[in-house]
Amino acid sequence: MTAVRGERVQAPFGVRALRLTRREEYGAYVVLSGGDPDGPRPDPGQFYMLRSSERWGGGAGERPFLPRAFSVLRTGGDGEGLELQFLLEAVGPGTERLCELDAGEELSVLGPLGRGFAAPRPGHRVLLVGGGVGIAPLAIWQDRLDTGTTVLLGFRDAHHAAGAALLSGAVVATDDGSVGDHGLVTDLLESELDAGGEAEVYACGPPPMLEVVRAVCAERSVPAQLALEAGMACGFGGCFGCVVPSARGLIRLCLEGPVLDGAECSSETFAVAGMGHSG
Amino acid sequence: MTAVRGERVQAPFGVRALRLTRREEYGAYVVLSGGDPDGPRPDPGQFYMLRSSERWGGGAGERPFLPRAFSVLRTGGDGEGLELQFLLEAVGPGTERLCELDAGEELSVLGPLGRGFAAPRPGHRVLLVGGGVGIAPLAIWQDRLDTGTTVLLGFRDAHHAAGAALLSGAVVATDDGSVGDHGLVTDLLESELDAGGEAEVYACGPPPMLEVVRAVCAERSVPAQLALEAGMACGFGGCFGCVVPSARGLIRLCLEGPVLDGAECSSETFAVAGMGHSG
Amino acid sequence: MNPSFCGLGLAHPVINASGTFDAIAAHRVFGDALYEHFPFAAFVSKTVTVEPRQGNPPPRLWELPAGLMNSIGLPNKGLEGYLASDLPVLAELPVPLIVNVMGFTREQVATLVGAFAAREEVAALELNVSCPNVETGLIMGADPDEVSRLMNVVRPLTEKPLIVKLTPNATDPAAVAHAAQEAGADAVSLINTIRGMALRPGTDQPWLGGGTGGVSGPAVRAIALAQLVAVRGAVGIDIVAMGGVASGTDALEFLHAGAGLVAVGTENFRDPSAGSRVSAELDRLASRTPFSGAG
Amino acid sequence: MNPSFCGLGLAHPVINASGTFDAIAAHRVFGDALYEHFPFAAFVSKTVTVEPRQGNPPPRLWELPAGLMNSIGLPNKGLEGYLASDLPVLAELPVPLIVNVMGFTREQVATLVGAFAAREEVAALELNVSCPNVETGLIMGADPDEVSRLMNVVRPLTEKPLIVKLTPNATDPAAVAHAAQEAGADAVSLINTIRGMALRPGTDQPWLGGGTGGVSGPAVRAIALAQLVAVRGAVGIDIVAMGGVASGTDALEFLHAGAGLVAVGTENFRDPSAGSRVSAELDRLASRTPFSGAG
Ligand SMILES: Cc1cc2nc3c(=O)[nH]c(=O)nc-3n(C[C@H](O)[C@H](O)[C@H](O)COP(=O)(O)OP(=O)(O)OC[C@H]3O[C@@H](n4cnc5c(N)ncnc54)[C@H](O)[C@@H]3O)c2cc1C
Ligand SMILES: Cc1cc2nc3c(=O)[nH]c(=O)nc-3n(C[C@H](O)[C@H](O)[C@H](O)COP(=O)(O)OP(=O)(O)OC[C@H]3O[C@@H](n4cnc5c(N)ncnc54)[C@H](O)[C@@H]3O)c2cc1C
Ligand SMILES: Cc1cc2nc3c(=O)[nH]c(=O)nc-3n(C[C@H](O)[C@H](O)[C@H](O)COP(=O)(O)O)c2cc1C
Ligand SMILES: Cc1cc2nc3c(=O)[nH]c(=O)nc-3n(C[C@H](O)[C@H](O)[C@H](O)COP(=O)(O)O)c2cc1C
Ligand code: FES
Ligand code: FES
Repeated sequence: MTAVRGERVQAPFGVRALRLTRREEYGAYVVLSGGDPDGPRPDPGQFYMLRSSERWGGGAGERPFLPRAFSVLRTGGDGEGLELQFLLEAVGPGTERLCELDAGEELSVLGPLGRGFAAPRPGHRVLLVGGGVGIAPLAIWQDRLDTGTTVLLGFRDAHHAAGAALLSGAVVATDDGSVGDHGLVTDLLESELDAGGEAEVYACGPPPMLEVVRAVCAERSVPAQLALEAGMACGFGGCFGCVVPSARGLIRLCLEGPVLDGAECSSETFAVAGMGHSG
Repeated sequence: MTAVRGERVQAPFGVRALRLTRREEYGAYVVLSGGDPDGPRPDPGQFYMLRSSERWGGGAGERPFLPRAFSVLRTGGDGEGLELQFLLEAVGPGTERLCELDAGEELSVLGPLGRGFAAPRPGHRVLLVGGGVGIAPLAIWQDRLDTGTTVLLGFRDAHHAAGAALLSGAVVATDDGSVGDHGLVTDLLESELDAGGEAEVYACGPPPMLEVVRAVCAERSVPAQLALEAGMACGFGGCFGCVVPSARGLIRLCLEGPVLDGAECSSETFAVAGMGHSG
Repeated sequence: MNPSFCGLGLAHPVINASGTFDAIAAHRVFGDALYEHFPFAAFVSKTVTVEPRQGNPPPRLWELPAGLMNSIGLPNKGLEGYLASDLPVLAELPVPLIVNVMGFTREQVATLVGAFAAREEVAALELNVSCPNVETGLIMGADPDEVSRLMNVVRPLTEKPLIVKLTPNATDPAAVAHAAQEAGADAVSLINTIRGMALRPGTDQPWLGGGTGGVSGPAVRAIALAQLVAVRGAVGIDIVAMGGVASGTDALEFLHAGAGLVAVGTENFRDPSAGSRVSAELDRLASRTPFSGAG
Repeated sequence: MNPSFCGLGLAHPVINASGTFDAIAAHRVFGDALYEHFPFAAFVSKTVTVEPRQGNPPPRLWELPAGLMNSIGLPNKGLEGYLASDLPVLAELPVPLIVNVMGFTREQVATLVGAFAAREEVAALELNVSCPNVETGLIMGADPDEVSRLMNVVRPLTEKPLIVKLTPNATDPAAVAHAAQEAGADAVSLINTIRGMALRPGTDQPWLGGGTGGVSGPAVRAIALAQLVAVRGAVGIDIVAMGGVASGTDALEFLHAGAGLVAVGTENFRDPSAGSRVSAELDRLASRTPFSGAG
């Protein structure tokens, strides 16, 4: 719990193999776990570029080709060396290939990459706000924080809401009302903030959700750290492909993010961030 | 055993699925078997274009992409509909992918294609001469023939010679002498032919072997039917890619072959035939 | 979708790319099922030249990542052979016939166009101009002036639709397309294959018997789309788009970019009925997406 | 293999392609391990222009079969910014520095070449001519005369090796290479990315913020090889070959075809240490195959 903005855990240079030890399903999501004996312990909010060591390609549209970015969900296995866990949702050829892997198969990984969450201001209540697969970096953050957290998670439906089990004490909202509150997680957030007390918000999810989180927090002068997504080719600043608009101009999200301060974002940021689903 | 040159068993139009029921290893070779309920019974010497239904691609050099040609090794399963068997050796990205498939997985197949072996002249002794993975079409031919056969097979070494178990009564030669005769299968052939009697030769194997078979038979006026290979993109006459020189000029091997009469071949034929290993 | 391409009244917007489907050979292999489930709304025949050609020496094929490189070298029976043996058979296909022709001089192209102008079995002509004019040394299809001069010679010879097939190996295919339109072309088609090469592994010698080859398949689709959009911006006439189409999604992208027809080439090699699949997928997509046609 | 490329005395023949590796960013991410295991025999920096550029609006990336399409749009700090912030850092790299520059007029290119001519940290210059000359409207690198005129202006400004980076979007890259050689270029490099496009799925709007993009990766390797062989036939000067190199086998093919150096681009995105792997594989292959060098 020592992350300070501006610092980062550096990655070993070059891709390394990660042997999968477990594959678990949580409703619509898959959790892949594997040993990373030579890797450093990542900061919460950092990510890895992943691909399968075998048959990365030959899927829909003759893809995937480039590695894909995934937040670290959780670390473990202090005894026998570092274990990394990732949370995946199959949305295209890359995630489909990764989701079909099983224990014993091998990933090629690069990371940890990017800059993760910064520690909360002392005395602030910590709110973790996640949407869909965006809950991933919140789990490791909850694990590492030595303060209590309020966890608000939004999902499409019950099948996806199964992912809520990955955090403890989560309050859930679903779009279809099948589990928890019928509505948006950002409505839950507004209520929580309006209940009073100094709070700090950590959020990850689809761009429209993050935009509401940003605006809601900005209105109330609540500090927010937002973990964004953008299409990435490399993850280490090499391609200049992952830029998003920020107060500092177009910045490479893989290098300056994926966690950005709400204050340096605007609605414009979220109009282009994301994997392109909604842009 | 009714094959007549010039006719062919026609293929259903379009690629169909073939669910694998078995995967067996014979030394260096893999035999894949699967049910083809909607396909016709192929002629010995005909071939199929195969690919995996999933993940055909993403191997070495970002290949394979096109389907690959394989002789039918043997048919079976009259009770519950047609079963097809193929014999494979992993030599590149396509065969590697196919060799890693297991029972339960699916092939996409087109066939039967090409023209197979013609019946032996009455009263002629039938010699089946195979080299390496080229033994495949000889097995189904031995199964279908109602005459006895003399089977001469050549292999690199003991690991490959395990394939000899796929035919009955095979006399084996290996390059390294580890199994059977130390030498070339074509030496065995010369001895057999010189032992006398009217013979008809059916051969399949690497181009240099086939060229010797052709020459040896031509010298002795022994009729020979040779099953050739060439790089193929389509297998049904669409691409004009698989041509080999013959007495009729450049002919599409997938359409006019893969079985050619020795008499229409020359050393030139075998200088370009094959998958390019030796060209 | 009821494509009005060049007034041919085609049943759907998917045809084959020249040289990637031999309907006569396929009939031998697949029998009458081919005619009953003919995958294309029109059939484009392989390039016909005035004289017979053997084509290039093998090897003629080299597989690429998501693509194919070929140096087939336009083997064909020549004009006379085509008229005598192929045309009568192709005339029996259940769809209109488009004949693709190529000449090494303008006179040769004129001979070919003149000969087919007289044949009512032929619905339209496609001019393959991806070869050098042996008189000027210029690739006909890479130079707008060459194309104008060619069209000036052949346009008067026929009222049948003339489709000029552009080469992608040019700095500015849109300028060539514009020249074709101005000189009276009814349509342009693109892309032909992109020049490529491979060496025999471990050597400095070319793999392909023809030295260089032409790249096709999904690997070239994004390049084809860029050229299609550039050409669409330069001409008002119909466009046949091709280059790596393997699915209805791919075909729809080309239609969205302004093509009137889409041709399937290399994908036929992976499945001879690919054309039917592509047009069925297109139908399904079109019923989902509002699509107003193009061209 | 001891490449004598332009007299730079490089340790091995593998460098990076411009714009595909940011050594300064990579040092932040990987720390000193980057310098200890630096993957390239020389470092080529991303294109520098006279004025600072933001680059194109996102999205800037589109994945292709075995390839990538980008519309990055040459973001950079401009000449002054580069000299002030980047050059001092890059000068500390364990390998020689090649600076890639681009101008929209000949004068701009001259400004850039002149500025770097004076800097001993810079071992060589690569001229990115894949952009239109705003004065003539012609893509500089697609026209032999444009390249001659450009070289006539900049050649006198420096004795450092000048490498002209050819565009593949030209009818005849070999003619452009020849013009570059005749006007005093020390080397040419090829290929830059091939023009491509993708539409936002289900729409008729471009996906990329820049409209069109450039295709790179294994999908273009066969096309690169054909252009390399054509260029090798037209010039005697050194060649840096690139386009889809992902392995020692790929690199060896380019060397066999006459390249003096090979650059790794897109493959860096799949693994930042790809350059080291390629050069190690090349070593192993070269010790197996008799190879006499080239160029
Ligand atoms: C820092 C970061 C952390 C992430 N963490 C997680 C995580 O923990 N768990 C998780 O599941 N996901 C995570 N993601 C998202 C994940 O990286 C994407 O879902 C994944 O890259 C999608 O790849 P794909 O091949 O499955 O889908 P793609 O096909 O790449 O589709 C993704 C979207 O891209 C667009 N697209 C379609 N075709 C193409 C094309 N040819 N080229 C480019 N774009 C195209 C479409 O809009 C599509 O909806 C994270 C992303 C980032 C940047
Ligand atoms: C009619 C027929 C019947 C056959 N029957 C059988 C059979 O029963 N069993 C069997 O195992 N095999 C059989 N084959 C051979 C089989 O089709 C080939 O082994 C297979 O196509 C190889 O594919 P690959 O991807 O594994 O290897 P490839 O990489 O395609 O390699 C094969 C050879 O092609 C060359 N090559 C390398 N790269 C390329 C490239 N990019 N493009 C093109 N060529 C390249 C090389 O010389 C290489 O050695 C048959 C072939 C034919 C034509
Ligand atoms: C094996 C092969 C043969 C071809 N022959 C011809 C031809 O004879 N005439 C022609 O105009 N185009 C020919 N082409 C080009 C195709 O018609 C088409 O323009 C190109 O392949 C791009 O489409 P695709 O990517 O769908 O294959 C040929 C292409 C291939 C792959
Ligand atoms: C993301 C990206 C950015 C690039 N930026 C530049 C650039 O700034 N200047 C340049 O001359 N070439 C640039 N290129 C082209 C590469 O240097 C190279 O010519 C091309 O990518 C082909 O090589 P590859 O297939 O190995 O990537 C860029 C390529 C990519 C993929
Ligand atoms: S993903 Fe390449 S610079 Fe960020
Ligand atoms: S493999 Fe295509 S014509 Fe024979």
